[in-house]
Amino acid sequence: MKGLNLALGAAGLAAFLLLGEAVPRLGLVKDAYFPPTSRIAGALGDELADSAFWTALGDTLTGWAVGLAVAACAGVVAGVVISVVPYLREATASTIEFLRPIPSVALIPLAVLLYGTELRSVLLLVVYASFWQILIQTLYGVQDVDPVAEETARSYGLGTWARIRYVLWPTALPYVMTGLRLAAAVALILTITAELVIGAPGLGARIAVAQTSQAVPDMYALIVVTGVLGLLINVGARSVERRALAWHQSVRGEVAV
Amino acid sequence: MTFVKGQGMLDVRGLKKVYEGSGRRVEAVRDLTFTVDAGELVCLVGPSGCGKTTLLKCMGGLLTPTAGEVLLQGERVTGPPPGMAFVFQEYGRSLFPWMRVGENVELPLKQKGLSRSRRRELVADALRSVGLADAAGAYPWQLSGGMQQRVAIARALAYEPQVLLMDEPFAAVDAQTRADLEDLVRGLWRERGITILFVTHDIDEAVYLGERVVVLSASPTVVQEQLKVDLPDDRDQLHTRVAPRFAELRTHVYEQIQAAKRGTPRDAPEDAVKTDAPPPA
Amino acid sequence: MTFVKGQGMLDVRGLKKVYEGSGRRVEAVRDLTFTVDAGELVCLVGPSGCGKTTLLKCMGGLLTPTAGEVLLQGERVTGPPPGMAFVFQEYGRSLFPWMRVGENVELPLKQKGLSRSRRRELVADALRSVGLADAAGAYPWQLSGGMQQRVAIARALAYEPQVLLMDEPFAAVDAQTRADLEDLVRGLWRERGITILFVTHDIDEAVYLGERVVVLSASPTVVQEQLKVDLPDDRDQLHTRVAPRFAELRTHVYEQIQAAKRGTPRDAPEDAVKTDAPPPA
Amino acid sequence: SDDSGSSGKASSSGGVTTVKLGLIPIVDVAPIHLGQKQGIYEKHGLKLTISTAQGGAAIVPGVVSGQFQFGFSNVTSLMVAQSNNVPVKAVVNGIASTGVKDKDFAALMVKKGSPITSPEQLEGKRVAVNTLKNINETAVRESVRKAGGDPDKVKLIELPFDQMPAALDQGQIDAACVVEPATASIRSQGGVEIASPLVDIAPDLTVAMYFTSQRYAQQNPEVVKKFQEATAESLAYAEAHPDEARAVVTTYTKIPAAVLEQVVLPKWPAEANRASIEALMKLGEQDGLFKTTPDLDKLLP
Amino acid sequence: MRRFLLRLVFVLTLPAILLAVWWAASDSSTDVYWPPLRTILKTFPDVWTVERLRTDAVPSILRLSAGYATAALVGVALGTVIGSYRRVRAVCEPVLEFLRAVPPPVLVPVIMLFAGIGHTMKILVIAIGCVWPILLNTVEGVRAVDSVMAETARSYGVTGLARLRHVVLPSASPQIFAGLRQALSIGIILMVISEMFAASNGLGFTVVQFQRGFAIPDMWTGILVLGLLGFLLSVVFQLVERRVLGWYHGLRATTRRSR
Ligand SMILES: Nc1ncnc2c1ncn2[C@@H]1O[C@H](COP(=O)(O)OP(=O)(O)OP(=O)(O)O)[C@@H](O)[C@H]1O
Ligand SMILES: Nc1ncnc2c1ncn2[C@@H]1O[C@H](COP(=O)(O)OP(=O)(O)OP(=O)(O)O)[C@@H](O)[C@H]1O
Ligand SMILES: [Mg+2]
Ligand SMILES: [Mg+2]
Repeated sequence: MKGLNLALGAAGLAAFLLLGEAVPRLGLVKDAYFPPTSRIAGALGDELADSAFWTALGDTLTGWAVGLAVAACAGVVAGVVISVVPYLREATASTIEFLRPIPSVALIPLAVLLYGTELRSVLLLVVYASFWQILIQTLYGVQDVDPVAEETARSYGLGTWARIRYVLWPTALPYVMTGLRLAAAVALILTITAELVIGAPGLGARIAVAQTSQAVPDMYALIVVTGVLGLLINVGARSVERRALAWHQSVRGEVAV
Repeated sequence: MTFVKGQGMLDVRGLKKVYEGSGRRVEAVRDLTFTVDAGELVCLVGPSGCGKTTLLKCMGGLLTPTAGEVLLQGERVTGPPPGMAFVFQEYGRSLFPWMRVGENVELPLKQKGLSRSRRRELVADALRSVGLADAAGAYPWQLSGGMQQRVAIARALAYEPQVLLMDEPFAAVDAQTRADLEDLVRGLWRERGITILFVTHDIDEAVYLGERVVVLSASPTVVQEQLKVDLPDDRDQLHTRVAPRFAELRTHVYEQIQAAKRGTPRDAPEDAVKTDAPPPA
Repeated sequence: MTFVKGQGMLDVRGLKKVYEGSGRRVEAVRDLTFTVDAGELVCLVGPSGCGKTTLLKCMGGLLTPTAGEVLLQGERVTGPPPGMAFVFQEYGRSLFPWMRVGENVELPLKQKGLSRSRRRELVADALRSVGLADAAGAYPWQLSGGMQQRVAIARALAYEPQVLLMDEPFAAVDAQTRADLEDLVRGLWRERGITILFVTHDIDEAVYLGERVVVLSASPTVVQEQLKVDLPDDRDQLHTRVAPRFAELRTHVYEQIQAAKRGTPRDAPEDAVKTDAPPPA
Repeated sequence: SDDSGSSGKASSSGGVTTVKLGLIPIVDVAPIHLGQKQGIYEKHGLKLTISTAQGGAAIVPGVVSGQFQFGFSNVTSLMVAQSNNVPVKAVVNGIASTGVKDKDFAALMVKKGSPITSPEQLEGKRVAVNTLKNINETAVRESVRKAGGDPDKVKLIELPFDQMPAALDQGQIDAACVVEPATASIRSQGGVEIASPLVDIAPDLTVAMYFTSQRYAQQNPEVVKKFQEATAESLAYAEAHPDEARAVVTTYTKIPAAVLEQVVLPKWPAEANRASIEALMKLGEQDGLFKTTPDLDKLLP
Repeated sequence: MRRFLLRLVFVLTLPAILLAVWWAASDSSTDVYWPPLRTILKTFPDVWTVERLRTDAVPSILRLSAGYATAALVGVALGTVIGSYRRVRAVCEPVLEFLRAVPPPVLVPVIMLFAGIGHTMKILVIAIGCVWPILLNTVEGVRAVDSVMAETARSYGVTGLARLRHVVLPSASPQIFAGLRQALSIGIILMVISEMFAASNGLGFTVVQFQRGFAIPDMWTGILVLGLLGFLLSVVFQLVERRVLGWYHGLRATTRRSR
């Protein structure tokens, strides 16, 4: 079962790579601007052999992980608190909706102003962007609690905390999981974008150098690396999800004979 | 009607509940007044949709009445009081799908702060008594409807409540299991002296189980009649059900419900509140 | 046992169903073989958790059997066949909360491609016959449990099926409504000549309604007995239920179920398949 | 707030002052890297920490808030900043145009086979510049104007340098104002240079400079002086050793060696050319770039 | 009326407090990048004239709408397919996850190769960024359709498009709406990013121009406008949601009302 899924996924990826090879080869775009997969693979090989690349990768992953962790904790806690405390949701709604769409690119001068090009300014942007993903999903998730389940918990005298832990949280978990997967990608995107624009060390800064140097295959090789990172992150998130949501319709439906 | 502080365990006084929303206004309960004494087992019957679930939820502090009040030992119920257990009609949705059966039963006990070993014991006992000792490790959605309903009952039993509110708890179980569970409930009630309010559609069950049967009218709901069940305290499935008095009582209740559905109460509800003596069969 | 092409409307042959997953393996149904003739009304009884719902779902093409097969008019059932309606035990979850009651009933008719006016008529008829003419505009979650169950029944009736599978359809409705609905089902059956398979826990109901009662054993499930109900075709709540033959039949079924629960079938199931004559009371 | 710069104060120990620089990873800043490699800064008691950024958006606020001590920016940007009361102070020359027509590091180019051969033909055409309302816009407009065209009729489109070769090749734009290494890239695709816009603004135009914040300049005049001297020396060294300059570029960019050989290096004079900057300012004012007239005396060293 | 006033109080209180704090904290600021709120508000009417709204806000909003609508359509359609078929999901997921992780600023050049530098490119950038939350939530929502409901539909022959329309999509709609909500603000962010490339008008373009041109108070007013735009769109969104998910909110409110 699991092996089959893996094979199917690999097949999908292979088809995608083939497409990448074919498009420039067929002359649909000039290969100088969109190099075929094989040339990107060559550049990727050069990258992998470069120790600076691995340092950059480490920097990026640090920024990503720390940012995501902070955003996830803050988002979940804020989401639950806002839903549970009466009237808080109504009171914060307008502010949340106002702050959420403020583009992180507009915050770049702010981040630099505060922290220069250090990790912290990357973190500021990463946390700001991914926090909302988790918050909104948590809000929707908590709202999804079945009224009968909620009444059951209340009738058995479960206090606020116990209700959160045993009823609210499991109900919201599928939503939070989706939020986490969304946020993981957003955090990665923002880490790289911030590095790219601010110049903090990491993969993004390397992409920026490749871009300004007209080193097209190198640039694509680095983009591929970010894509692969995203892929791996998703695989991790999926396996966590399968374990945490074994009871959920979406997971159990696949186990049943 | 004037309200005086009652002596009962549960006092329902002038209860009224109106649902409003999504373009519908339903007066589910118009004016209900009755008392459940401490240690009493009262059965509640009435036509479908007359407001039994609504009444039970108000008594359990899960719904705020539109008017009137519910008193538990003389104190007004505003939220779910401790020591009260509830078995929901929608058993399927009242079990948490993310917990195994054992955990579902255990959760309220954890909340009560019982020790681990005591909890284990209570859970195992309760599951055994509803015939589900094997199913502790299954998820609720892996069980049949009747089994799910029994899990919900086990959860209430394990909780060791003083007051037990049960909303059609045996609707989905087979006749034999039902008989066993009826005897289990009566047994627990006699043993522990708990107060039980039991909603059912089965008239025989109401008469067999209850010390008193409260018949509700069709919507807009009032108390149609209260009937004392003067059968001996020792009841068993074989003999009690064939006793002539049993037949009289069930026929009376049946007629009352039919009357309730037609909307022509045989006695005025206000009078019926005082009807304690067995009615003419 | 060899399989020959049956003459029945529904043929169940050597049906076996095993659930596996989340660390549990349950053999819900071991080996079931029986036939429902065209235009027959068969009642199915059996202990809670014995696999009635599982059996019905296999017959309705909703579950794939682990072994054996179900034939509908000689053709193997692989998915839900057209012209078959299903009333689910979990009535609350089988109604769509985003549709009003009327829309819930209407949806399958739309699917059938009926005209708007015909649909209106059928919906109104069906809702009226279950006593819910007023509730068409309400959402299912604004209704009481019994009302929800009646909506599910109305949906099946409006569908005008050839074959009707009902899984404890009256579990949540009160005695009076239940009696009315029983008569409604029998009336429709006689009028339209449809084939009905009816799961119930109420033995009286099974005997009152059915032409034949199939008793299932406890898990691992086989057919414990099949019993022909030799009551007159014209039945009514008052007279049929007090007939001596009725009492005999219900006592017999009761004993069978008790035997099933104890796991000691009185007759070997293979023999029972042929038992068509009324058993010794 | 006022003390936001405290966290990034240059630290000095044992007579060596560490300063942070915000640079763009392009050929232009090769002298700094070369000077660092040659130990010129060390000799002047400076230790450089170089951060790269993609543009002024990150460098200017960094310098103003004190996260960096020095940054690299083109002169128009500095003048725009100053006219908006952003307290910047140019300290030393950065790069200058080669001043040789058709042999500059910046060029106005069209695709191979394009009918356009002269800037005035760009009227009604789409021309890409890296940033609107900045030095390259001034330059393109001046080239068109000088060729007798009406610059207002040119449709300027903002596009990053690295996107211009592809956009030009696909016909999404009709001409592009590019700098190295994109210039080399377009040339290798057969693109044709129709003007040298920087040369058109003024001879020997000072294009970019190193700058600091006014506050830092006031508080640390001696560090600024050291930086000026060391940078001037580095510029002179790079100017004198173009091959070494080319070689050092590979250490902080990824420009392929083959391209790098073709790259036209900018001029690295040690002194800024004030006259050219005044010309640039006049043109900028004419094009409405500034809110208030920049005060060159205050801005320039 | 009273409920309306109460809502108004809820909507306004926190923003008012925050604005007051900002005003007080920034009032004596001399830092060019942190202008006093007073200055920003004073600049606001000068910058955001009707003319400017017409030339910048309108094209931006049109592009945003087009991109968002595309993303919603594609996200829900693709999400339904992927969520319904396990095999399809297995094949597509790696590729989608791969694409999802690529940052828009480096993706834009690639998109430009295929879609040029006009409106199509910008709409595409917005759509490509917005589609993920919608897609993911649709996939999860579709996967989580209640088993009893799914079986009911199946047994009544409600299949194919009818099943999709009457069962799968309504059942997944709460989660789909969570995704649509997420996508809305991401759309505004991408609108800004897309206008950093080859644009000559638009809100994002203007804000970035202000930033590059060191017109700092103007830039702050731009940020405020973007926030306001987000707020307005979310109000519209909520109105739509309340209509479409009326049943859902009614159902969930059963407990909330009873508290
Ligand atoms: N959440 C709700 N919103 C609106 N109306 C409701 C709601 N819940 C119940 N009602 C209405 O209130 C009335 C009484 O419902 P209730 O569930 O109390 O009946 P019941 O006596 O328990 O019926 P049953 O025996 O069928 O379970 C019904 O008419 C029902 O439609
Ligand atoms: N989805 C499932 N996964 C695993 N086991 C299941 C599942 N559904 C049912 N079972 C098991 O199969 C057996 C038969 O279940 P089924 O629902 O058919 O019983 P039933 O006869 O309908 O009982 P009831 O009268 O209580 O509704 C039970 O032991 C149950 O635990
Ligand atoms: Mg009820
Ligand atoms: Mg069942």
